[in-house]
Amino acid sequence: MDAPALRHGAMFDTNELELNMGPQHPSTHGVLRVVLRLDGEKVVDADVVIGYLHRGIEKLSENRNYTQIVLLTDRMDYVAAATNNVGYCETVEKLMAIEVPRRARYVRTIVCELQRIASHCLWVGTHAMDIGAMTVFLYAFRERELILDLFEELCGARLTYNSQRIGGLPLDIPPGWDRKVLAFVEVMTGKVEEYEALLTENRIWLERTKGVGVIEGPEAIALGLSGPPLRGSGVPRDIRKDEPYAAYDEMQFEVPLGKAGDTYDRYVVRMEEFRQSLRIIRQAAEGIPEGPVVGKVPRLIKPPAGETYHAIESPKGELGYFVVSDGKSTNPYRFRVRPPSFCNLQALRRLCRGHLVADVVALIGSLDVVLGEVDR
Amino acid sequence: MIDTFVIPLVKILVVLNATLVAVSYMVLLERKVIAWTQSRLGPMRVGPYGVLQPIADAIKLMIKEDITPVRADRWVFTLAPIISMVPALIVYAVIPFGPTVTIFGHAVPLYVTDINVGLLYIVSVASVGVYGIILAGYASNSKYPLLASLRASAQLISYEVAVTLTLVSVILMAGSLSMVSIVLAQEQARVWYGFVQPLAFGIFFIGSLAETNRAPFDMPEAEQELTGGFHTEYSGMRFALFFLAEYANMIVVSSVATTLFLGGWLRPFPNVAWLGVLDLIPGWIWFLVKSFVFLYIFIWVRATLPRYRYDQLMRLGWKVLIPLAILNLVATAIVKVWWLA
Amino acid sequence: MADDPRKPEDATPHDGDDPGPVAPAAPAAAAASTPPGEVAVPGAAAAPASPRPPVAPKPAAPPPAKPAGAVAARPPAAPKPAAEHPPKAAPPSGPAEPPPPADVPVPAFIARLQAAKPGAVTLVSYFVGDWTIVVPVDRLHEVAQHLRDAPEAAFDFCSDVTATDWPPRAAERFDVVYCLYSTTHRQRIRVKTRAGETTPVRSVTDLWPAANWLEREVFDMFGVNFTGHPDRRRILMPDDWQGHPQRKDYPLEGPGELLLENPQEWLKLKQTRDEADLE
Amino acid sequence: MITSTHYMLLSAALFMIGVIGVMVRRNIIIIFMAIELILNAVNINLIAFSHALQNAVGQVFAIFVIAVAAAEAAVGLGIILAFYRNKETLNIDEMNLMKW
Amino acid sequence: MGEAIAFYTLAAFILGFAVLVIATKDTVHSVLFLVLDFLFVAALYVLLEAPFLAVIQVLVYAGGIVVLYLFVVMLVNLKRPPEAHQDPRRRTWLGFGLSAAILAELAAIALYSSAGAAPAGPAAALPVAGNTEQVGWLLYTRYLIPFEIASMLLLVAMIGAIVLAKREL
Repeated sequence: MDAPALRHGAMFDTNELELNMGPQHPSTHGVLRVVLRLDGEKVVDADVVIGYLHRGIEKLSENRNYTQIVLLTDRMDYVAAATNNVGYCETVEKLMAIEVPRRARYVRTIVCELQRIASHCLWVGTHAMDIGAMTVFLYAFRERELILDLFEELCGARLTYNSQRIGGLPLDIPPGWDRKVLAFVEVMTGKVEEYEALLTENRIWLERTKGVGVIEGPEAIALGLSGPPLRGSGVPRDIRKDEPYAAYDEMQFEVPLGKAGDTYDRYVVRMEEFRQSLRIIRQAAEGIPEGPVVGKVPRLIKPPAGETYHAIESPKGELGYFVVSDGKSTNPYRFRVRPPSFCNLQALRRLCRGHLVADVVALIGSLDVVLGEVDR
Repeated sequence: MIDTFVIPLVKILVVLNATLVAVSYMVLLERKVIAWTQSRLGPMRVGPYGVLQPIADAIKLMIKEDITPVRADRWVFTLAPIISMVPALIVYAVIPFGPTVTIFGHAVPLYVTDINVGLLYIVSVASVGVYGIILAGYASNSKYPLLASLRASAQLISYEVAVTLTLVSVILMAGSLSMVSIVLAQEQARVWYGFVQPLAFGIFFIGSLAETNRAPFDMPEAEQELTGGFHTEYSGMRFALFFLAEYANMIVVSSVATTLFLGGWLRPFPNVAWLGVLDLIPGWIWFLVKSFVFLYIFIWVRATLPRYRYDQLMRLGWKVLIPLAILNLVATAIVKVWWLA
Repeated sequence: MADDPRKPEDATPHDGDDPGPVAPAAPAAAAASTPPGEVAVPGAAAAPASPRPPVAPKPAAPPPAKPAGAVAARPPAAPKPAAEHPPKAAPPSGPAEPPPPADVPVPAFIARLQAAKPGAVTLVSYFVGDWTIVVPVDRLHEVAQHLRDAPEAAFDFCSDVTATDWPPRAAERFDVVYCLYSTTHRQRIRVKTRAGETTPVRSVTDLWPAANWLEREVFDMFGVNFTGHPDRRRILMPDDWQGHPQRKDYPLEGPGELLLENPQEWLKLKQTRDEADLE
Repeated sequence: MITSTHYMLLSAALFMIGVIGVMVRRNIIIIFMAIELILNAVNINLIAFSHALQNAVGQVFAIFVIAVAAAEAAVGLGIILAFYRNKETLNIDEMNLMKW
Repeated sequence: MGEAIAFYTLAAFILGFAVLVIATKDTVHSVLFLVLDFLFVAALYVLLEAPFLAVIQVLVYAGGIVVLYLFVVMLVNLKRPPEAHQDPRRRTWLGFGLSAAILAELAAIALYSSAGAAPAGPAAALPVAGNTEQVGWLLYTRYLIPFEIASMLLLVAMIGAIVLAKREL
């Protein structure tokens, strides 16, 4: 038996091991499959496979009229459904140049910020759970329940809200709803301190997140990151400030920025966003004006021929809608959604090179992706 | 006749059954305590306040189908849980629950036996426990459990070194290996070694957390990364054995810690005279209270702390705990020699 | 009352005398794959992964004298055994790109771009506040490079890459749309280019890595032929999927009724096609 | 009555089994284990005579034997790993090259 | 009487497992038998009133060295057993023959030496009682130098093992 070719340095059984993470995996937040090529414990390459939750929302919407599409947008980012509704309705209002009354814009701001808090609650719960801290998950979901109750009162549903209409709101807010929102804000401010007490100075948490998945500003922009992952790298990009929509131009709030662009900074940015959202909600709920909640909208919505792209700041990042209308039919000719999770997830391959398997789990958590939005 | 055969037999029976009951109720205690920290109730359905839950779990695991993966090494597959459970139980032979007590005229020492290599006996039996994990990973004949079992055993062995070094510094203080004489030395010195050797106590606590694969060091069973760790392929009674072995080890570690650092059956603050009233409570109750406190901290740590990554865990073991333990040992030796001179 | 989506407003009842030649003569490969008794639906024909040459004869060109409003040569909507589909209204032949009104000044970077690259910008359009420029396919990469690097443009954030399908414009069927944003100047622009099913469109992934997945999705959904893309695979649909779902002529129900009615036969058929590929 | 000759015979038998193992088997790991058996046989003898002569010197040397066995096992297994890395086999007959 | 029964059962187990160690085909099973063998040897030491050695045997041998073997066996999970191919030059009978010769020689030494050798007198009484204490006392007084040499040996072995097994230093 001749000696096999002397493979210099090739370890006996740790040539590149391929590990399939998902699509059925506890920490991939939905049906996401990551094919990891490992050299020993280090990740050499991570090929992200998506498409398991593709329902063809864009193709479906070309066969529905403008009012029915609001339902479809609920099912994309099901963690922050109301934000999708607001985004879509604003795009069509921009297309038809409809002026939305101030009261509706205030309610929309409150709804968007409540959704941001609910989404961040779910994020901090699952992210901490992936890294081992079980308790934060329960606390975060206790608070999220409060928000779901508020939405149940506003639009009767807890997950798929269908909370907006083109031109404003379907119904005025129930009496006393804004006082309930203010009560929620009082409760929530204390609770954010609770999460931070458990995690922010926790040595093990720091060791698991500091320096993991570092990405600088320019590269983050080039990779198309948006929202907290982009601001975690220090890029001051927030559509609520740059291209204010709803009633954000009348709100005072800061945009938290990270420094090193690692998982810890993304964590700190989102925790700070909790507080900023509460601040916005307090201002909006206190200053909500009287007046109608629906603008002048023709009974049959048929936008003029033309196309537009309108983006809003969803909890995950820049959520953009590109609607093309042919001016003749009540269905959009082309309906395209730019999902933030889709572009943020693309960075996973670059981020987890050279890290360990345990870090990949932390990175997926820190990018905060929702597969309903990625696959559409 | 009675003293030589009947009493030891009764003691053995009592200790074994008490341990098995304690282990199953440890499971319930853990679920309840973690539930309370997470502002929820924990198991409430079986029996009043979920008290009968362990029995329900035991029955469930017994009834469940016991699957052996195809082409798995059948013998080794069955042997592994037994190997991991047995050491945890036989360690109780040397743990002193209380001083010698006279019942119905017979002097009954409240420990099964007292051999003069007591502490070494515990450490060596614990080191044999590693086989259970390695063989479980090997016998399940699939990639993930193999990886998980290698990592788990590497973690166990490296933390065993740190724990043994802390035990040596306690032996240095007590001057003997036998557990009973260690407690007597603490009684005679009228101080708990936990106060005299705080560093050793801390290292022992962290090391024992890692040794029992718990809390921040539960890498091997980390469901999030490798799917389920070394007992993925186990189900039914065999899985129950593994599950109970982990809790039995936890109780073993806490009773050893109580004996070495918290003064066994001594009442708190033995040096404070006017606390004499505490003596009314018999010694073994003190022992149980102290180990319960230690167990409670185990569970509390699990509820709050996130998990270390595997390389950080090994780095902490080798580069932090072992040097500190050696330092502590040398310091104790110097103090002892200087004290004697 | 919300209008029933299926019955468009001014649909003249379909009188069956469909002027456009139905395309029965699908190529041999398609025939082998076309389940017997099922009229080949061109979009679902066995288009191998690589963009096949336009084998299925399209209606050559819309008859020159398109009667105003009359049903033009719409795509051969083959009569479906399922519920009879009333023909959709005549699809518009191209996007509405209104020229910029006089009072709105052309932004500096567009003027500078037109100066720097004469003839690169064929059309500038302004609608509800969005600026759009149309660029020929071969000069797309050059314009994109300029927009990213020019200091006054500095479009460093590629928001979105998508496409719109205008079947009547057979040769330049797709409108590939690049939505760019500049994080420094906080301004947006949409660069559009016309491309047919096979015209090579140079990928901009080297300029913006963000475009990698976005272009993969456009390729997956429309079949636009991106060249120079690092790994051009399908992203949402299964790798061996036939056809490009978001094309207008791709039926909403998917690859035809065979899969829904008797999946076994569809599977058998798929096996035969896989074996055919293997040899 | 169990005298030290009984123990000597036991350790001799164990020693024999070890030698047979070394000579007959080809798998190098089994050979290493056989060597461990031989060392154990030596230990039994040491401790048997230490017990017979009521002198703890035998046990001290038994500890040294265990220390040496540990060192030998560590380095030996290191060599086995290095060898397996290049030759993909553990058959002792193929270890006939001094340098590969 | 009890001691004889204990001795013979332990001896039977030890020899039985030793034979199994070198006889089984599956390497992991032979490692397991080795562990059991060492545990019974430890029991034998308890019989010989050497509890310290028994515990050291379990701790170092069974808990340490054999775990190393198990690690190597698992890491090297052999696809095909090494004995698969017969090497003509290898003759097992030569092995048995040599072992028989060694046995004969051992028997000879046992017969002659026991007659003449005068057992050495009992050692000087040590100031400490108890097995562990005596071993400790001797180890750190009369046999200090060999103790230091042994620790040096272990250090060298540790470094050697690391250098051999580590891929890139």
